[in-house]
Amino acid sequence: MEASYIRRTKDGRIHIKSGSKGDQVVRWTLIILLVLTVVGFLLFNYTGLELGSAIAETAYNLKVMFLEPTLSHFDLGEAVYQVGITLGLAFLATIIGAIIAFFLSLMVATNLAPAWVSRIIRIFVAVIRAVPTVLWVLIFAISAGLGSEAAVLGMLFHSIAYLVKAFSEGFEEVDKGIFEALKSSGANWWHIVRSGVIPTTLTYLLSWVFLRFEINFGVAVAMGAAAGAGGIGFELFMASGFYFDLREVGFITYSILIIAFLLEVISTRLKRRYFPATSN
Amino acid sequence: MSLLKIEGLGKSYTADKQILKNVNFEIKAGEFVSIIGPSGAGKSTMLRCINRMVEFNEGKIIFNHQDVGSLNNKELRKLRTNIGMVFQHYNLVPRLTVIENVLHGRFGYKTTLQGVLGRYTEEEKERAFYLLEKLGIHEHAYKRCDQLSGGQQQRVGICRALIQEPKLILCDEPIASLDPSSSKVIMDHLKSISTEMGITCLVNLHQVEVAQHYSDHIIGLNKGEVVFRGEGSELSAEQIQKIYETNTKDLIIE
Amino acid sequence: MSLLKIEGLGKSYTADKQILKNVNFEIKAGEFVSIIGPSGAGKSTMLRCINRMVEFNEGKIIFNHQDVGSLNNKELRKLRTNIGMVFQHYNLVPRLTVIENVLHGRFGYKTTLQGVLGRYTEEEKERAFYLLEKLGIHEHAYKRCDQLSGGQQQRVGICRALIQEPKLILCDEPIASLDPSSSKVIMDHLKSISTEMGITCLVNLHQVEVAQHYSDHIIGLNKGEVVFRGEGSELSAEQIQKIYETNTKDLIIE
Amino acid sequence: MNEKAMRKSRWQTVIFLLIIIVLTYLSSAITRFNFVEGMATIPEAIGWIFSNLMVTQESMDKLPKILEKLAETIFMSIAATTIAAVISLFLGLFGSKTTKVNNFLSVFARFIASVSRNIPVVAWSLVLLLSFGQNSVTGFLALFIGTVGFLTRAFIESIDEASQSSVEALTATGATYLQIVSKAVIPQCLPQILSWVLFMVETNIRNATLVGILTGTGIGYTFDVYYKMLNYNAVALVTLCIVITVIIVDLISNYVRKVIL
Amino acid sequence: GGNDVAEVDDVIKVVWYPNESGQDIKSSREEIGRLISEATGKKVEHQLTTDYAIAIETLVNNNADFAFLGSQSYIQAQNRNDAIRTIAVRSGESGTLDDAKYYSWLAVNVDEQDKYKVNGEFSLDTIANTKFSFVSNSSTSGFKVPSSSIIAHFAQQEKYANLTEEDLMEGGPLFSQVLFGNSHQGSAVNLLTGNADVAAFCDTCVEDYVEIAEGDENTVGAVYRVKDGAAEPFNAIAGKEFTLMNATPVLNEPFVVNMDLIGQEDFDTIQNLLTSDEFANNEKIFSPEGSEQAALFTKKDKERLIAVEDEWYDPIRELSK
Ligand SMILES: Nc1ncnc2c1ncn2[C@@H]1O[C@H](COP(=O)(O)OP(=O)(O)OP(=O)(O)O)[C@@H](O)[C@H]1O
Ligand SMILES: Nc1ncnc2c1ncn2[C@@H]1O[C@H](COP(=O)(O)OP(=O)(O)OP(=O)(O)O)[C@@H](O)[C@H]1O
Ligand SMILES: [Mg+2]
Ligand SMILES: [Mg+2]
Repeated sequence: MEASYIRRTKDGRIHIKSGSKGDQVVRWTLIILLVLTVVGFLLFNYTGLELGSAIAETAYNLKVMFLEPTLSHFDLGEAVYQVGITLGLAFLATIIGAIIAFFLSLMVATNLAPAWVSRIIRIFVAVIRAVPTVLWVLIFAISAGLGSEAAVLGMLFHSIAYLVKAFSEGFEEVDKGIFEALKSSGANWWHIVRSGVIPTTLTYLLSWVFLRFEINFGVAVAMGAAAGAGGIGFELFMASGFYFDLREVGFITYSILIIAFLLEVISTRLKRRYFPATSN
Repeated sequence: MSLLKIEGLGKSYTADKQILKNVNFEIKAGEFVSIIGPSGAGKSTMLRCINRMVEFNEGKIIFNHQDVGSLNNKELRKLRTNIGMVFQHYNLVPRLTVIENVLHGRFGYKTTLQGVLGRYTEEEKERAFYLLEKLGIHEHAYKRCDQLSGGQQQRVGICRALIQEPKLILCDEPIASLDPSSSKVIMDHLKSISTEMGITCLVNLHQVEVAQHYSDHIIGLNKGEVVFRGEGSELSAEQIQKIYETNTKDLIIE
Repeated sequence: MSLLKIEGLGKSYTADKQILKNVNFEIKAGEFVSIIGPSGAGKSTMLRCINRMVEFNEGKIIFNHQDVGSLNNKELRKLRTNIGMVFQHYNLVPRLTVIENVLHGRFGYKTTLQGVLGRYTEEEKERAFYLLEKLGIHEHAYKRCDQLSGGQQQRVGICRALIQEPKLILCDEPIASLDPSSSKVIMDHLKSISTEMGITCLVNLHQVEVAQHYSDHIIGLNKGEVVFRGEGSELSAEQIQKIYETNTKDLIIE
Repeated sequence: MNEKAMRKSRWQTVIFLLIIIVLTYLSSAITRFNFVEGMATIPEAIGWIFSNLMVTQESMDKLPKILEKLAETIFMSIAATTIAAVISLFLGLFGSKTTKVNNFLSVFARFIASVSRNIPVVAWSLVLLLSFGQNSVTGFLALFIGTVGFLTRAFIESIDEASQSSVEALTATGATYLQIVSKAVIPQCLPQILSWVLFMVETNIRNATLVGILTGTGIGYTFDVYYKMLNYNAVALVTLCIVITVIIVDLISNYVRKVIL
Repeated sequence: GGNDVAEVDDVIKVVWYPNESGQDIKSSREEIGRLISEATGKKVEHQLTTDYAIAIETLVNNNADFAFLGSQSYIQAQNRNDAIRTIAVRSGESGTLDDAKYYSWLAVNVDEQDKYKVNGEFSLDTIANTKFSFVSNSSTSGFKVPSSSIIAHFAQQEKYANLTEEDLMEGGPLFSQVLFGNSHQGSAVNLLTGNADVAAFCDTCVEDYVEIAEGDENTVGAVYRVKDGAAEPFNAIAGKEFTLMNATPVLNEPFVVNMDLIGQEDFDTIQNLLTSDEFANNEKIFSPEGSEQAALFTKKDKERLIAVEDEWYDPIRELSK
């Protein structure tokens, strides 16, 4: 007698997968990604590519960069100063972005704002995020002139968009009960934000801000240079594009790497020390 | 003198389902009243209509001579200040200290700016400590709330309601998440609030015996309708069955 | 005939603390043996030494005439195939179906490639369904494990151990996360495994009464030493006190 | 905590705020940033956008060419992400505490992740351009390297999170390493992994603009060409295409994430 | 576009192109700034950028007063804002406008030169379907000049009658692949490493790295060799040789100002300054030949700055039509 709960294929073999929608979607996503990858490789434009020599040359270039770093067009003090500028740009974009994103995300979180306001800002933010940072920088370089204002404002938009998404998700996870309790004691919206929302999400918000700072440092390398605000990216651009000085590129890369490592280490340390419960 | 009067109250969240139907009752100042009923009967909804955390559709609620339904925003905040609320899951802000959570009860008396800056007067702080001491948790005053046990958290919740200096306290299953001994502590405190401080208590409960033991009056709710109204001793097995639509035997298991 | 023989077993994770000290006991084929003892006594470590999930430092473990300590990698896999394991938190792969989780028990019999491709024979699948039916959860066979209740998940865990066709099943607190009624179901199943299928069971337990009720023998562990070895009925209040280093009265509360 | 401790924590907050303010001041000083001036130009910037960044009929003629380049970019991003994901999966397995093979590989995996993520994509693009020249492969590689770094870190976290418990259970059944990885670890992390991959596809399409500008490939190159010709109408059209693509990819990945998580 | 409120203020903002943004000529930039500041009594701020478009837009949108631009960029800027005017231009060795020019080259590798000859003469016809390297599409001598001569040449052939500048920016109808070196050096390296078959770049931009090996400078058929010990990026290809298949004279780059911001009075002051003898003899700006000190310009003979009218650039304007 065949028990009805066993599912079999046509040729009588027993299924072991549930075949749920989730499984199907996973499978199809994987298949589509693979197919597109293969198609991509077939369609690529390979003109001028000589893989063998290119790899050898890259290896040689990397060797020169990383094993013989030197400074020839500026000195160490200047390098530190330029790194400082890049850090400063990243910091300003992050901190201003975080403040603006905080207020915007109060208007985006569905438990704090009316649905229509939330939706409008969400769309707005999605569009802002999709516009390349270079274009933002260009726009502000044109209207504000060359300098740190253009760089910071250009980077600001993506920082805001990124943080609004992260912050509002954090806000939405705040326990409904807290809202209810505060409301029922006669608190108004600002009271609830101040005493309910901020304390429960602060560490979460801060850890996202740290992360964004790390990202912004990378962005500031490229954007500081384009916007005429200087920074280590300017030196990198000059070294590689104008002097073709790979050794200097190597030195600059090292200095960027060191800062990036430091930021990573500091932020994990801080998180572990002050915000042990950030894993929500 | 009735503090709270409910007349023909009706509420539905969606068009197809009426949660509360023509509810009528009155509560006198200083009374301890329990609402019992099966899950989904509308107990929580009932409570939340009283301080308009939920807007009701029909009928009238008169609290302290005020028509609750007709209040504007500002009056509503004032009303909520007069009505404390205690929750099953305490609903404290977990990362803040006990004392801060208690002081949240004062928001109704503050302007936005005072609240946002966290300005509390010394009297308010003294009062908070007094209440914490009264409920026996003053030594935890500077602990973060998430470091307390359930029973302790609930006492913080009660302090937060009391510091509002309310005329009425609404409790939505205050002991459902607690073990038996903590439950007793909490119920005793609530009872003493009504007897000693003269504050009216309206409490949703699941346990019939607890309701019978503590209440001056019991209201039995079933499918949004009041099916019983009387003293605990008047509650017969049949009536329990009417409220819960099930056998008394099956019920008392717990 | 002893299936498992432990001689002078010693284990320490760190140099400064000896977790197991000179443990000696023997288990006969088909026996149901419980290990009881306070938290941190080394019960879990004990169990994990037997199938070398944890490497022990001293002594000897003889399982089925094999010296467990001296096995190479391949023989170790074979050994583990012969020993099923059931965990407190079931340790299922949550996103996979029940039947897949059960079939994971066959990996010991497969080459790496067969396992990675998920090639199971029809007999194995039939057997899996047979076991699921025996434990009364066949109707959930195609559900994802995380959709089951704790008791149901534990039964899947037992099926996974059984499909290994083991000689011995090690259970690390199999009922510690379950409610009383599910616990009973699980313990009854484990008992019937040993009586009906003749598979030896070695079970870590927290509840003394449960151990007494189900076991042929009980081993009492304290601070890594065996302080009791005998039948459940032989376990006196003093001996319990010796094992748990605390008053029987305080203990039975639960 | 007593009252003293509470004061201390209040002090910590004050000090934290002070540090932020000092850092902000230092940053403004070193970069000569003027907040008020900067903010004051925003309206003008918006005005500029509306008077210059408009898609005109003339620029629409360039649409077929733009779409062709856009397709190249999309394929480039997907290919870079997929290949990177495969490599990162191995690095992730080596790097995770739960599934590490040995300490050397674990350190190695984390090192690779850190270096390839922290060297800015600008630097990679420039180096690769020098030897690979101006073609899709250069763009692909520049995206690929950054993606490996990011995904490895994300995968390590996902695999660490996937409960150790099922790994333990399968070890106890006598399963081999590969069996455990393929049947316990991967099924559990797959939704997380997939969600990261989709996120990365979207990010890469966005990054492809910058990488394209630097390496002269894909839509970024088209953007750069029009941009350098000061043909802002065409720039607007390119941007619009990128925006629409990113939003569509975002919607798709949101849907997939919702279904599988 | 542009600022609504363009007015003369007491700061003169100078924007420098990427080519002149290097650390090595910092002293030249500062010196020019210092002199302008002294002459006008206004503060001078320098702005450096790595982006050509941003540099032009800054000037066009009244965010910079003064710039040193390529002639093509100057025309582009002036098309967008009439207030952009030339103020001075560097003369040739003669000290006059007559030789105020440099050369845009089309170069091929010496070993392969025969491929580009028809009947022993270099012919542009042969560059169809080759890999071509430009400098960047905003470069005058590295893109604008060569592309217009190429288009003019091929326009006579039916197949390429509709060739546009844009077509030359990507591999397409004419070239099998188009590369951009992003600098003149880069374009030259593209050629010498074999990444490109034909490359466009300018004479002065690579003069530090190459020496004449055969023939007369700036004439078709002249062969140049990379100097031994040439600095990067030529270090790995020392000794390689290329030959010119085309050399077109290009007008020197102008200093330009935004009249809306600078006002006639300062314009005159600055023009007097720039064209003065002291300026031409300032070694921080014109470094004497053979000097170690790098500067914006090198002085071989009588080079100086000369006032110039906008019309002087009409030949380049013609190219843009
Ligand atoms: N916000 C809401 N929107 C729609 N329906 C709701 C909402 N809140 C509650 N309900 C419905 O109203 C009914 C009564 O809910 P209520 O929470 O008042 O019952 P209760 O008596 O408190 O039950 P319990 O004992 O489970 O807390 C339920 O059927 C519930 O599904
Ligand atoms: N991997 C490990 N590394 C170091 N110490 C460990 C490790 N696992 C367990 N221990 C220590 O070994 C001792 C015994 O642990 P074990 O888990 O065996 O006790 P147990 O009797 O199972 O306790 P419980 O009832 O809490 O499960 C404990 O002190 C524990 O801290
Ligand atoms: Mg309720
Ligand atoms: Mg244990």
